[in-house]
Amino acid sequence: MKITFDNTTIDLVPTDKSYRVTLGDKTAEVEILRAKDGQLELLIDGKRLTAYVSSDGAKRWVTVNGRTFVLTKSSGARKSGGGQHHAAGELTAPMPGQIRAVNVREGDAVTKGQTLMILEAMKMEIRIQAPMDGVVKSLAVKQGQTVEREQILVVVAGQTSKV
Amino acid sequence: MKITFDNTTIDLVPTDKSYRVTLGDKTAEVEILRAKDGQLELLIDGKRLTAYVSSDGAKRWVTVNGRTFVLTKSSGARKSGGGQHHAAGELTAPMPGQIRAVNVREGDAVTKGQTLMILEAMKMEIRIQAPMDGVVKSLAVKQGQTVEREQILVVVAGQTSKV
Amino acid sequence: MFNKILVANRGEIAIRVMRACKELGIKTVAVYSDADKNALHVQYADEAVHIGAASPKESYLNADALIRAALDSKADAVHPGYGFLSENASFAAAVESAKLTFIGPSADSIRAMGDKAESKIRMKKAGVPTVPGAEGLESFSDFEKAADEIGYPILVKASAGGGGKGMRIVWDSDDLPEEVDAARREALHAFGDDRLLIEKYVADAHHIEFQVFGDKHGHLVHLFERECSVQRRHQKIIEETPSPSLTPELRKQMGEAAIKAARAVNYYNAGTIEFIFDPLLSTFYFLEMNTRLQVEHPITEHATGLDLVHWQIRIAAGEHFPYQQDQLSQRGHAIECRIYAEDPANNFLPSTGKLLQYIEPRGPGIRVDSGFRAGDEVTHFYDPMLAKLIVHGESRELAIQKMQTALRDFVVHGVVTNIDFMQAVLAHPDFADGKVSTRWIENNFNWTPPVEPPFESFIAASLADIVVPGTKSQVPGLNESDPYSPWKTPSGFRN
Amino acid sequence: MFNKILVANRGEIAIRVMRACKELGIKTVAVYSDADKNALHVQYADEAVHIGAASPKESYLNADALIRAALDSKADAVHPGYGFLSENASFAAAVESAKLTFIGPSADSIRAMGDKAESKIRMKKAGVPTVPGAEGLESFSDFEKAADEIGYPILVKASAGGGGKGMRIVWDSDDLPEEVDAARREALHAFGDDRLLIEKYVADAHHIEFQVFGDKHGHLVHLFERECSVQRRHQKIIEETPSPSLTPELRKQMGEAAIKAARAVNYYNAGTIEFIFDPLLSTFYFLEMNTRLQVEHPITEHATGLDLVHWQIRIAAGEHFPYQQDQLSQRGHAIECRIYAEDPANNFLPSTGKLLQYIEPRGPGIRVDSGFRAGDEVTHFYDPMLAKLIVHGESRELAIQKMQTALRDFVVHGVVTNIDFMQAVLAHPDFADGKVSTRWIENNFNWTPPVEPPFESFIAASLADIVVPGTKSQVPGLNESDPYSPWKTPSGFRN
Repeated sequence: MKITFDNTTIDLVPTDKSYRVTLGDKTAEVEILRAKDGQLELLIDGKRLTAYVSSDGAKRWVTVNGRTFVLTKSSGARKSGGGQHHAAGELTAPMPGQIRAVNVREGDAVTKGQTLMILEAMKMEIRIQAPMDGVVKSLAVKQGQTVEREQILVVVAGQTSKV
Repeated sequence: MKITFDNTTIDLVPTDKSYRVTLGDKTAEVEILRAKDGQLELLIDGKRLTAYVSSDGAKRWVTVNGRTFVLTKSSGARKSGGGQHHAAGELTAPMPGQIRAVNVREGDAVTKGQTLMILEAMKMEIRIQAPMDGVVKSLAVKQGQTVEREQILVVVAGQTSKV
Repeated sequence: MFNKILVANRGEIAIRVMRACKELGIKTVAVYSDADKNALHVQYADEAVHIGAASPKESYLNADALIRAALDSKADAVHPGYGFLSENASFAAAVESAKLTFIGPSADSIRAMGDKAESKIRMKKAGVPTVPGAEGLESFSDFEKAADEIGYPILVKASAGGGGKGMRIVWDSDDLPEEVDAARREALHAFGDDRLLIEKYVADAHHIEFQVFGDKHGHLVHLFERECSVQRRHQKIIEETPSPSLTPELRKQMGEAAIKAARAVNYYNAGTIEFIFDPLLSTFYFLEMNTRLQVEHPITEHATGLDLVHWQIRIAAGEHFPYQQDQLSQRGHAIECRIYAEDPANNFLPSTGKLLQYIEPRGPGIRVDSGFRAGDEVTHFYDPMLAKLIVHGESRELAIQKMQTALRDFVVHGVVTNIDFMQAVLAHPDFADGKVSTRWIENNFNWTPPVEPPFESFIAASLADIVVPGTKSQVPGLNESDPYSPWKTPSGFRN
Repeated sequence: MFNKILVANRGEIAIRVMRACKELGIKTVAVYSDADKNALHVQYADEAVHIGAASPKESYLNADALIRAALDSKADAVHPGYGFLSENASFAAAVESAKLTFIGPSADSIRAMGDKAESKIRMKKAGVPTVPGAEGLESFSDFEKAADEIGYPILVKASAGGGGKGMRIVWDSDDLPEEVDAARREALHAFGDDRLLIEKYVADAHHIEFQVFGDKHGHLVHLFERECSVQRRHQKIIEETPSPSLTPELRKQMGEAAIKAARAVNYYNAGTIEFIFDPLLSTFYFLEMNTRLQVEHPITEHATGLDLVHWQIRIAAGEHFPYQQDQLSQRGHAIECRIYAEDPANNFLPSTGKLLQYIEPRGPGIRVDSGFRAGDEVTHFYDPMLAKLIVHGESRELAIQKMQTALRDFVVHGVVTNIDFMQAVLAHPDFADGKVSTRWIENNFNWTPPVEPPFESFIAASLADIVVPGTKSQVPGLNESDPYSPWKTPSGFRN
């Protein structure tokens, strides 16, 4: 069977007492020694590995050898979550918080790096900056408004689309 | 509803947002703040208590205020487990192990405290001693035999029944 | 001694203080906001009082609610922890007015040191070296003039501030207006006070602070230094003691200056004198005093063998601090890493979410102070510090190795953390050489997370998706893309 | 330094040793029996080798299998831990013959000290005070005669022994035959050697031992004492340092005697000289030497600031031990409680079962060395010690308070433990006064568990039966005696 994470497809073939796992030109024989409470004890080509795996929608948090990675499952019944797939120029809130200040109006010309608005979250001020030279196409929030993570704040149209 | 542990019956009456719990002449209003992973956060007459509860057949392991108790549920669908309900004179293995030595034969007269056999478990020798003066009524095991916890080893008949 | 202490804080420090109380046989009262109903610090207390909404202003910064909670629960003392109202002189005064004991210094000491401008003037008078700068600035032209006199780069700081909030480095006069405005807003929001001061910015400076400890009978000592130069966004992330920068002679001079500074404000209880240290010139300047327990106090506890929170409580109850300066010594080497829910690859922005897994490292010489457990929610309401990982070893080299091992054993899923980033800092030759200055991360450290996750991570993720947990692996029917969801099994009572 | 170390042990000590290896950058190999396939020490290692059946004789006592495992896995050294083959001279010799390094003393040192009779003769020669007794006894009449000469009560001990196994107190000549037979059998079974010796039994004796440490270049120091007088069935359950019984003068004398004893057998690596201490006369006698790491080594680590396992490894690799005697000192007070799966109300019989819940205490100054986690099975194959709970405080009084707090936070369900018993010992005035001798529990301490569980325990048990876990309480339909079994929910992957 095949499982895809982040455009990388893993092929699992059950063998006698283990799995043959293939990723591109890499192949390993993997035996599962134990699977409990989000922990997997694996024997990968005879070498022991403790892996920690958690699931959060399509996301998989995986810790191996002391390092943690987030993989996103892209096959299967589940839809991929909200994610980062926004059009260029759509600026979203990197975290939940409150809009402290809005420095631009719709139609304003802006330059790359210009602070468009300030989001306050966890007692810090975070600048929302223009990703390119362009024009403020739409403002989705106003000062004082509370926003969720990934909520669209402002759309900047690049200069090429400024006709 | 009523629940009985070890011959003690607890009466639970659901009230508005809590339970009225009665045991004999003691009554408490108990609110459950949280119940997760074998831990209960309770508000007992307004006082917080963290209790840890585990279930093992009819047994309940309960830790409150740093002390652990084992209660046995005696009502309900479950049968009470193996338990300690042996006739007087029935000597059982206090733990799993192996019989190292048997010092008596059936029919032998024995005196209280006499070592009848020696059980070896966890690298220790444990004496199985006569609980009273009497006669060895039956020997259930022999030397070298492996025994389970609570397995009957030997039955001693008291002198009064020696007719 | 006190019968009952209310801890006017949350998270790891509330638990740390309550542990000390339990050991001293003192009952504890927790306070909690709407967001913290099920928090670990609430569970850990003997009693808990709800004090308001999730927003700090309506709960942990609400002095009236805190004092009412203390009176209602018949506590006889209040421990403020760090942050929140811990350095608020009015709160300390209000606690004492309510006939409760404030476990910390006097309101006067807090007031004297809390205003960065006033404290600098006092320190100069007391003969403690201070950084060249200007206080009491009003109009924007005042700022401009003072900055030009001192010379760029300069530092704009909140007079009332601390912890990097409301602090900005200004490299060029063009940036001054925006940065002054931003600092003012942050200062107003964080401390309710928008006064600012400016200072010469010392490049490649080390941050070295001294712990001081005094009782109410005039006895005052220092408990040696902490080197806190590993910082991001002006906030410490790694602290250690002893400092690799100090000679015994410098340690002695700075310790004496620290005591002089504390004595100038009649200080008692635990406090910290922060110095800017210039390693090229071996000079040091008074930066500010933190009139409370410090986040990084555990490394001092390991180095000196003293329990600072025990002594805070005992001193507040009027006990004498029994050790003379020459009876105190440092032993071994201690390091603390602050484990934050933040994304180092994305400008250290805080990360929020539910802790899907949370496994702390264990072992000899490893201490973890934390207020979280698996299943808890990391919210945007409060500081994103998940835990303090503290290690103690015979030498600096062994302590670093122990920290590296401990970080490998720390598993956090559900929020992004700085654990991998910490590993990269600890493995850097500059850190090994003790050459890290406060702007080193910003200027000298180019960290990027690995582009391609290793094969093992894909193996684990894919197998986890098809294995029934708690059993040996079973091959599921083929062609089913998602045959079962082991992840969705409710985690129930253990059996 | 070594590349890879095989740890020829299991449980907490295997994990303790592997942690030290990881910190020193050394790969680790675990060994395991059939019963330990999923044990924590196996999970903790870089590699693991199956060595045989559950019975110790067929696995952890199987020298050939262990050495084969070390060679097959290309380890270059073997750490024996404590127990099992750690004091077996033939094993040490076989390890070295296989061109592997034995992390411990030389086989000759082990042999000289391993035989209790021979070692006593050596110690007498070296001028170390020993207990009056007799060795080399053969026939039963030899025993009878020697015992009559020494005078009852006497102690029958296995020559090859240690840890209380094969040891019997004989109060009266009538009991001598049965006790000698029992000791012989136990000795034969535990050590494969049934030789016995007898000794004068010192009443009200304290057990005080000194840690010694030497390198392969002839440098030998002591790391101060451990008081281990709280014993049941001749086995230590609480250890502490410093000893409340010793004056500085006695500490110096005993430390010098310990070094003399170790030097007499050309000792290197970690070892422990056990003394019997008579508090009335302030006299001490050499009892035996344990030629390995001791169970209770952590309290010495806290008191001295040294990591004994690190140094065992470094010394085995040929490093010099860098500290002179006058550079070593004790700081604070450390206590260890051995948490056993045993029933103090039933003659301390071991308790076996599955750990339904297992929650270790945490906090500053608390260390837990353990090899178990929730869900693990405690079997009858191995020692029933679940964990070592170690605390470190500024003073003895504070350390006791910390231990009491930590014990309250230790939750173990599924096996009966000695936790409540430990609390009772720690709360006893004799313990507070440092007056506990090795037979105190047997003679002076009458502990019974509470007859009636408290109301709260019934409340918790009954509510747990009717509540759906993970939710707020819901009242189930009445008259159902057991509406659902929350306990039977499988504990799956977290979500």
